[in-house]
Amino acid sequence: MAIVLDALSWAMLVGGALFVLIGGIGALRMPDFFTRMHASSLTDSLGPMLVLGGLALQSGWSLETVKVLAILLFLLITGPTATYALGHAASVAGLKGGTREYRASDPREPRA
Amino acid sequence: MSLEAHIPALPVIVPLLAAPIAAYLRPRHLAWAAATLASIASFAIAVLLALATRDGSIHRYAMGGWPAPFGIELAIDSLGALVLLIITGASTLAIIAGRETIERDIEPHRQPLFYAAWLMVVAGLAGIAITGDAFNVFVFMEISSLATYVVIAAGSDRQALTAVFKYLIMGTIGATFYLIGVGFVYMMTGTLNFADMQARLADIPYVAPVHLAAAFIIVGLALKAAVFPLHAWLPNAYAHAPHAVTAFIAACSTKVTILVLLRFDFVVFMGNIAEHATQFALFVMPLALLGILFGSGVAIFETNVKRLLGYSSIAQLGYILLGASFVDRAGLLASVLHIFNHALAKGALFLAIVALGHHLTRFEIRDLHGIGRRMPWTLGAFSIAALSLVGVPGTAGFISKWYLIVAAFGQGSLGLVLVGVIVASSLMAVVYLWRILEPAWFAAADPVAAGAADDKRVGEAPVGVLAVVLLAAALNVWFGLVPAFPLELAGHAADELLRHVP
Amino acid sequence: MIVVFSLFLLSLLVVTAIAIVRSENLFSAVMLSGIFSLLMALNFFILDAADVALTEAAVGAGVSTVLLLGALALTPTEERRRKRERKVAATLVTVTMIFLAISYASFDQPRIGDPDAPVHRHVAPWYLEQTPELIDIPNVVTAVLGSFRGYDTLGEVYVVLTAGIGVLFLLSAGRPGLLPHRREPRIESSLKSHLIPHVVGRVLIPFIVLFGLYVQFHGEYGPGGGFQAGAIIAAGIILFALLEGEGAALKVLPPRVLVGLAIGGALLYLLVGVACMLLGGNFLDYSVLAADPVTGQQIGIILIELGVGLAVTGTLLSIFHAFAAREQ
Amino acid sequence: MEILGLYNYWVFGALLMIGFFALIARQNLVKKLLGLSIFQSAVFLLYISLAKVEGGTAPIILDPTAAEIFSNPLPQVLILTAIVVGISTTALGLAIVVRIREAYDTIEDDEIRRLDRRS
Repeated sequence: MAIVLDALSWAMLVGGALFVLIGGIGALRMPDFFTRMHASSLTDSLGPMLVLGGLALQSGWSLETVKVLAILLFLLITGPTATYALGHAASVAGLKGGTREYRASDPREPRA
Repeated sequence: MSLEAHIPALPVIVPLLAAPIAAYLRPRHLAWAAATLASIASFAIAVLLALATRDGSIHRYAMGGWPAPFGIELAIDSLGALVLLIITGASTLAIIAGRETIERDIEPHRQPLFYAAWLMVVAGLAGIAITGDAFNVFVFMEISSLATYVVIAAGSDRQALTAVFKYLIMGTIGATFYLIGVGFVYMMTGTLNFADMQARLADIPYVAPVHLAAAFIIVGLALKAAVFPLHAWLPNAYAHAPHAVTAFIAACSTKVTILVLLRFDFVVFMGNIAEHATQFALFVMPLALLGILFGSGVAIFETNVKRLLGYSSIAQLGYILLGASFVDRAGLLASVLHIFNHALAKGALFLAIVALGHHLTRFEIRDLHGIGRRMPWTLGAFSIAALSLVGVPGTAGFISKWYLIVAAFGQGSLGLVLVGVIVASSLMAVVYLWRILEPAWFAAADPVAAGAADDKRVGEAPVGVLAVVLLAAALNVWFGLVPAFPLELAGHAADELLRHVP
Repeated sequence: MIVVFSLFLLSLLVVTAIAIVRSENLFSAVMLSGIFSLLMALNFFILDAADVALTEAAVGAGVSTVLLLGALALTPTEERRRKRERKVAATLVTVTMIFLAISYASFDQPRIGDPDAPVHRHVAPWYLEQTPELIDIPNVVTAVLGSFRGYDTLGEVYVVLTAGIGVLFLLSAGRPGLLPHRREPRIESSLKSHLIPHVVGRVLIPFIVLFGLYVQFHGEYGPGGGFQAGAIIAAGIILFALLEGEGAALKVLPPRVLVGLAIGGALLYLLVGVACMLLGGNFLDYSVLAADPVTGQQIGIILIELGVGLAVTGTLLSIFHAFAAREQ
Repeated sequence: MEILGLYNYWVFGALLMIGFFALIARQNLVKKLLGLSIFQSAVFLLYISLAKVEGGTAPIILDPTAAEIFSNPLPQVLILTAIVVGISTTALGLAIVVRIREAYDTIEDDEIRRLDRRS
């Protein structure tokens, strides 16, 4: 039983790390703002879920597990909110999806 | 425990207690009154401490009751007491003399904050002067620096802001360099207490980190003390600060840093780094000489009176360092004495500027033309302080220059050159001060330049201000005729600094 | 394994620092400096400095970023490009030389983690041995901070207070009051109309403040204390101000109350010290506060940490409002 | 491995000099302040590195009788102070920058100097 749990938790840890990595690569390689955001949302949803789940399995039923779950809950609330706020701000600022150009020529915007 | 035992801690506690209260006091005159009272109280404590250290004793106080290398210890020797006296005295005189000009130049609702910041400067500088802990110096250095930036930024023209930004950058680099140096010494000794560092640095196997520490500390403190060639921030900061602030900080803030520099070099490094005395002399003496000549030279061509006096301060710091660079008793005595006497002279000059500032808005030399006819007492005080700055016999400035020249002759063949530089720069001081005084006494007022000259009623500054200015000038004469008290303190300070030098 | 990890994190610090210096857009530079602070906090954590890591994360990545953004709202956000940069070559030579000097001296320095280094043989062991006996709280950092070197911490509180007074002084120039709060500032509309951030933010604020209080009062047992708590609570209230508008936040905590908190906190600390003097001990010698010296120390530390927390919260919020209230 | 024990010192040196470079060579005042905070962070890293003991843990003694190794609490306390000093300096610097921008309408050092020379 212990071995199964250990294997499962390591699989989750490695998987989570992989998703974070993919998210990072995606944020660098995707062509425009919205697709980049789409890629990077992996790093704050699936990635931490798997990593923290793996950690919870490692620590068994203890205070640590509760803390880990609290962190997970927090991340699951704040991550999507931040993504939403970012996307909304971008669309309000006049950023158009699918192209590399901006409708508004606001010099503040980073070049895609 | 009686109150007496707590006196060493009070010079910091009193202004720290008064500062937040002053920030919250309304109306603003109450804030001024609180700041003035706290200043006077600190001055009284400083006088007590100076009297107590007259016999060369060191007064220690364990903060929190924890013994020395574990807790923070205050250690007040005669050098600390002397500098404390300068800080609190300058603060008291400047805050009394500066009330009207501050009232005029700073909006009413901001004045309580200004006075709170002023008291923070007092507390920070006093904290540096009396502590025996290297990191504690950093903390109080930051209190005084941040508060100094605030009071300088109160200056009414926009150049005050750029001057203060430059000062902030330079000052923070200096403080951080100091912190790095302390970190390296701590790395090699495991302690932060000056006395303990001195004892433990003797038996460490490696010297490269200690050399690096010495370099960082000397450069950092030199930056904060505006030692040539790291003086760039000083002239503009002095020129654009409110007059009262200039009178206060010009008298004391760079000197406090010099005190830390002397402590670190003489107490911690000299006894432990082989040849450090020679290195110190070789490094500091040329800088001191160049600083003297550069400061005086630039002052001769400067047209703004406040900036001119700022450059003169750079030259005078050169004298202080020159004395220290001899690494002997005579030199250090002259150096410490000059800390005191220069504070007297420069403080009095800038206090006179505060008084002149009641009627003048700008301080180009031509704005002062003919001012002697309308404000003879103020300009008289200015002239006496100027004589003291030059070092005319009968004034305080003469005493320290005399001791400096005597010490220089003790340097063998080099001595003649040094004396030559001192005399030459005194003559340069005559030139740049004469450029101010001659037209101020004798020229007719320049109708275009004088901002307030069209007002026919222009006369002396208010009586209170004038009294303070005259008192400062009188002190220059008094300590020129009866120099026993500062001499005694400076003698003990020199002995104490040299105690660990092999 | 942990060595490789820490080397990687340290190298990332250098990369981020270079990116900050090179970036021309100040917004991205500020964001990068927030990342820099978080990386720094991670490094501190690996180096066993939990308290410092918490402070760096709360102050460096949180409050500092908010202040920088507040200032950027009032200044240009693009660094001007020049054809010919001044001083670059000379500066590069200078910094390389100093870097080489530091590296040269490093070979004579104790290796990181060497238990025989002088720092671990003198003074520090005394703190570790005596804290359970003299003060009897688990967190030695809090014991040193609050009691053994309490005078430094007092100075630190006054540094914060000085900065607060300075910012209020500078930013109240040319306007009637210290912090005018009638006007509805421009930040008002930015988040109020956004439903999701608004709702989520409102849910989070009580937890942030609760966590701040936990950090405040748990500082004797775990990482934490007044500074961290003050920064966290201030962050929670700043979030409230962003969600509900400056005006609403200032209605809950008016400027005079904030300044009062800052001043009151600093005074509380100082007066604890003075009370020790009146009760017959040295300044800040908490042993005299109770019949039993150990209890006295604990009471003293709790009181001064409270003072620190109040002063930091009040000052940081005052600074934030001062920036937000300054119109362009 | 011996050499790796010095890596922290080199990173300290590198960060210090990157910050210093930004302070001297960059003209934008906000950039200078960012450089200043990197410069100060380098010192934090130096002190905290000193505090580390091989195999140690954070200095929180939950059980005084257990034989544990603790890292050095003193540098950590000093750096707690220094971090707060750093943010205070940054805040004050930013306030000055805001005022400079209002008075000069620019935050580039060379332009400000040009404006000053003209007046």
